[in-house]
Amino acid sequence: MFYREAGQFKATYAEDNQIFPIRQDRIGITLILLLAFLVIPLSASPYIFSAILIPFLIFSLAALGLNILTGYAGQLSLGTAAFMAVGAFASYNFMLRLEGIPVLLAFALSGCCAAAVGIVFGLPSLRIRGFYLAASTLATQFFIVWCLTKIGWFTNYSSSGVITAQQIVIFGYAFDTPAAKYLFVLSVVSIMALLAKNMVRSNTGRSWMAIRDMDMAAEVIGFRPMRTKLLAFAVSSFYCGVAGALYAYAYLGTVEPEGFSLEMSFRILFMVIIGGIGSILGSFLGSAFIVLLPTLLNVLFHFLETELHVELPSGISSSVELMVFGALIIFFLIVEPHGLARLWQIGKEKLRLWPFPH
Amino acid sequence: MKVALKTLLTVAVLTAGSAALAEDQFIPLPSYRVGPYAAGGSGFFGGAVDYMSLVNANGGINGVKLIWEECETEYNASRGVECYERLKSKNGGASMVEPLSTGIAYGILDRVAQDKIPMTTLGYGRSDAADGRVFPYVFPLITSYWDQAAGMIKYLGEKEGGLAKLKGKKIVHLYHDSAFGKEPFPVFEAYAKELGFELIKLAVPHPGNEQQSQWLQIRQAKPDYVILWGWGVMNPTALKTAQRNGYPTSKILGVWWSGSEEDVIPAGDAAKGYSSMTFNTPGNYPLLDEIKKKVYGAGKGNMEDKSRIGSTYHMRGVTAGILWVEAIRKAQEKFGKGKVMTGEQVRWGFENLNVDEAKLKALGALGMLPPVKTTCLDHEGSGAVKVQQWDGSKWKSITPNWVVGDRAMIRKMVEEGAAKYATEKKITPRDCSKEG
Amino acid sequence: MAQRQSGDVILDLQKISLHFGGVKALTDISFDVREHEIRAIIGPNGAGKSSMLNVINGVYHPQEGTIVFRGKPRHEMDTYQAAKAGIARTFQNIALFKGMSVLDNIMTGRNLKIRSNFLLDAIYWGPAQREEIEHRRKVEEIIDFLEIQHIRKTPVGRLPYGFQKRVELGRALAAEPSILLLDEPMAGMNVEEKQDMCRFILDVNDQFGTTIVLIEHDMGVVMDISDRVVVLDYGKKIGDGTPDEIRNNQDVINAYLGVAH
Amino acid sequence: MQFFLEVLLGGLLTGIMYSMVALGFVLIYKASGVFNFAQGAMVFFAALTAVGLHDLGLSLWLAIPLTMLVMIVLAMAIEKIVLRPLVNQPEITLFMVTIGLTFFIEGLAQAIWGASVRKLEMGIDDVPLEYLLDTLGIAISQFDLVAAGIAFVLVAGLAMFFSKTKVGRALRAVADDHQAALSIGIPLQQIWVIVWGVAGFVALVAGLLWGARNGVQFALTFVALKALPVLILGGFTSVPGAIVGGLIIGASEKIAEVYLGPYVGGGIEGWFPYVLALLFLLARPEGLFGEKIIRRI
Repeated sequence: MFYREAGQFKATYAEDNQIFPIRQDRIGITLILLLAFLVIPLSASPYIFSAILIPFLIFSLAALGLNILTGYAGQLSLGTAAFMAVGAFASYNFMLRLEGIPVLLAFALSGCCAAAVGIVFGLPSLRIRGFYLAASTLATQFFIVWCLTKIGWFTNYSSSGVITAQQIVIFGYAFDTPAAKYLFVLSVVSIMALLAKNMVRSNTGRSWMAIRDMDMAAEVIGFRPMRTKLLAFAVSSFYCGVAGALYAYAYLGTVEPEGFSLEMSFRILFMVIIGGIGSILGSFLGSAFIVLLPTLLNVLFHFLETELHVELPSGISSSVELMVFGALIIFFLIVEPHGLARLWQIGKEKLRLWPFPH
Repeated sequence: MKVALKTLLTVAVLTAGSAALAEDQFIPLPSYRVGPYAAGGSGFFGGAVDYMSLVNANGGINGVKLIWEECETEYNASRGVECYERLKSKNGGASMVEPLSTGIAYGILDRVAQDKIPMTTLGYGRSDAADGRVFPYVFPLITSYWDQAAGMIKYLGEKEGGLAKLKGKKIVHLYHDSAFGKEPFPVFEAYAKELGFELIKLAVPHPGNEQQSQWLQIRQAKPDYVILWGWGVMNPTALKTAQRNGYPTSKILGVWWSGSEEDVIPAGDAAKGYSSMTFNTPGNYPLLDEIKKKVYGAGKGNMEDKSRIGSTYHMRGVTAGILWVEAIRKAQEKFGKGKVMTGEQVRWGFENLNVDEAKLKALGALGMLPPVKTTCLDHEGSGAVKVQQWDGSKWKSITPNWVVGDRAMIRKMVEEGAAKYATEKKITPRDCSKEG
Repeated sequence: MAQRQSGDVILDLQKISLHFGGVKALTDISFDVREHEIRAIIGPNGAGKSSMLNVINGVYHPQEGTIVFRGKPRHEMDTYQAAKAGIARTFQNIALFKGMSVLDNIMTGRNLKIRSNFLLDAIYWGPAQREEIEHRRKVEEIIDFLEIQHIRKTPVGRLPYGFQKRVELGRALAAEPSILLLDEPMAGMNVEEKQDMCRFILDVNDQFGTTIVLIEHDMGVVMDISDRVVVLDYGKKIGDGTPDEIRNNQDVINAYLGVAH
Repeated sequence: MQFFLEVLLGGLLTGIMYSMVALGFVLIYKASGVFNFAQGAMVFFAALTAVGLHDLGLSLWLAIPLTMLVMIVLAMAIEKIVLRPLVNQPEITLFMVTIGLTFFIEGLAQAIWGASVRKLEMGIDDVPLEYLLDTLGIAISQFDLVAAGIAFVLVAGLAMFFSKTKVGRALRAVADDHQAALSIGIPLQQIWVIVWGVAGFVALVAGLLWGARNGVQFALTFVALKALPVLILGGFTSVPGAIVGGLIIGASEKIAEVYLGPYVGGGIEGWFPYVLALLFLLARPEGLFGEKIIRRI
């Protein structure tokens, strides 16, 4: 009834090529942005900012990065956390060693470092495919963490092998409260999501999807597989690198190389798959799902114990949480193998017709 | 996005759900009871909970009861931060926090200072955080890695009949290849130079379930001692691999993360005669009997497996509980007996802790842990360690007295490290002469 | 079909041999293609027809032989160079990009004409958008030409077979090729669909002057629309000439036409 | 030379331990095209169940068949609940579902048996063979030799199973061509249960051997990480590949750690096998035993 596009005519190709061609979607996204930029900063608690929203946004960005590589360009990677580590440690060193470098420039440069590393480790993708490539990207994961642990220069010879992020200061304003950090992260993530959306809806994105769907045909049409794949690795790693920098600077503050573990790479991969392969929106949905689910389960179990007095022996509840988490992943994949984004899309199509299904 | 917001609201509502009870002293427990390190997490937090239950059973701290809430972190930094943020303002506010995880401790290092909640890191984390001027809210109580490393060398020296006898000896540092394993490098290097022994550093990649190559190298080098700086599965694997390569277990000395029952039991006979560092003297104490009687007797015990009461991790948890409670008690002495203390007040308590032998005796824990006396300058408060040996069924102390390394040297390193951190973070250290 | 005006030789294949390990796919094959003509390659299954196309646009690299393209001899083609030089093609088993819409699929065909790079694409507003719209216009012309306006936003995976073949032709046409290689464009189609496809092929040939190299099993179609036919059997050439000549070639009749097909 | 020999032999014996884990991956991938990430969790679950039953007072000879039964039930449950609804889904979805399975199995194992570390005594001493030590000065563990023997029997048994039994031949048919297998009347579901059951058996054997070595604990799940480079090298579908790949990875990572490690700070075993496998694949994308891939269009 309310979600109708009837009567909305596109007079130009520009209008037809919009990100959100349907008016209701445009209104929706505007409302969400208003909510995110104006309402939430004024109303949410520090807990919501620093424990929920900031990690949600940062992981969304990382998932977006991986989605570019895996979802759009079809190259399965298990080394996402390593690229995040490169971003985090690179920005630390830029800030440390280049006196007075603007934070955003440092982040951009660290993204470029991650992109360079991504290109190097993307080279095997030219000859190796599928799970072989995925397993090979583990080389990235282990090698980079090893390097960051072994080479003292990266951590400024800190005896603990950790780096402590400097303050985020832009034009003299220090982003040090949870709300300020949230706004900073939100701005970076929104802009980068927009840029990603632009890339995937133009020729760059088409080149990635062509390689993903049918690499031989793409080559015959004139896409160069090497350039296309490496570009996907570079852009993806750039996104992951910036996400890693944000992870260190706006979220944890102090990070150790081991923090960027294989487990984290897997979490990000879940986000992409659960959210929706090849979907920008899916990266956000997946991140919300994976970041929030354990917390929700934890709160729920605590609620069961304290309010409903369901006595579980200590340790059992943690194990059951883990089981429920696994079961839910399985459940979602069975219900909708194409992820939450597809569920959302189906829901919209239903809404379009509602209440007259024919 | 909408889904996310809805879920957010649900979390917010559920979190705000439990009413804040300001008459209880709240301690959040970001614990881990599943995953690769579950054995340590369940033992340590179990011990702390048991001790707090005992304190409550005995009427609390001057009448103030302790309450706590656990939150599963799975030893994961991101989840730990969420737990900390969720719990920190519950029930009238957290009075302190102890994550028992290096990653989480780093993740909340800045936050605790901002939230004015003291954090204890018993036997792990940044060694240089012992400098209370730069890290006012962090308390690596009893001993840090550096003090422990110094204690190890001291012990090995004594075993040889004096530190000077270490000259020309060969010592292998077999370490978990991570920030944790590299932490003692500066101490060992300094000692190697000073005492003239040869230090061979061998890295074991995480998780350490395969060490044939390292032990072949050890077999080749024939060192006088092997220092095992391990974690989790790396420990039993090291002991087993030592045995299969014919290296005598008696020459292996472990860090305290390599010295729990969980580390040696899987290795079976291969662990017999192996010794490790600890900051508890293994054995039975009146306090543990009291816990068994009053807590487990009332069906409130936290350990599922009762045989683990008094085990290394459990005792370490009880030790943590003692220090937490004493810090709160100390704070009450200054800020008002029978009142609930704020995080800031508890911080003062931690900084002016004085758990001497008389106190420990009164608690029924004399000898279980070294006396701890902290100051504004020294957040560690002790630096004393013991060496224990596994006899095939239990740990036995093999050093009658507490072992203390070269504290002056360590202190110098602590101050250097802290000063470097202060410059990087642009922190002005406190002036301790003005603290009261 | 009336004799069309054919031009100079644009592509000349000389003594091409191709083998995979011990399996010989093509043996010593030579034939040429003239500008503006419709050149058919026929032969029984496994005769090496698709391999021939793959050699022409550089998917396979022959072990022996020379390919003279626009007067320039080379040992092998390279896919990118071939595409750049204006060789476009369709595939026997449809090779569309399944996850993309019809519109996007055809847009990919224009990729070599798009000058924008990923940075401009990321910013979008400005040069990238202008280019996008300009090429969209061209693509819409092709969509009109192929009469697939109503499905332009549909993911190709959901389309029926006949339409998929048509979209694939559209993608090849979007490159504005000088030579179009069609690998069984009418396989699996019903009579009506075949008629449509024939019409499109002839129109392309007429309107744009595109040279067409075509593999087809339907003899009626081949004889009707092609100017010259080359016949392969077991990787060898057994006939070459106008449809009439081929019809009367005894070797071809023996090897191929003699068999009911 | 003697030291080199020691390193090499130690590496080869370790490699066999890797192969045991890799084998489980290969069996499932070969027959169902599923890259089963949960294999590590299955190793953990199987070993923990066997030891848990043993600790309850059952003899090991009773606990092991009982565990096998549990693994078969698990295989049936996985087929019915997880795999059947996902037939014909892309490989990556199936892969992800096995990651969900990993969490579930890990949680299940710990919910039933608790998180404590357990010891497993198989009655084989893990000490160097004195004869070799005395005569050649080479330390080779007796346990490792027994493990290698068990691995050999296991592989031989599997080979027999695949070539001599009807079910085994059916499995091979499925591996070669799903359609063909269906057309000769082999129910796919049944095949999947069998193959997951066999993989469960392999997981049990691997779990017992690794558990006897390092203790039965959560870290058993990590041995899967050691199996992945073996798979890259040997191929996901080749049983001999898993064995030879394991030997190569085991030997080369030890040699690299001992001879190369000291120059770069050590601890390179974590990534070296992956890089090695990667370089090998770059040179030969079809892997050790794979056929040359001809890209067709």
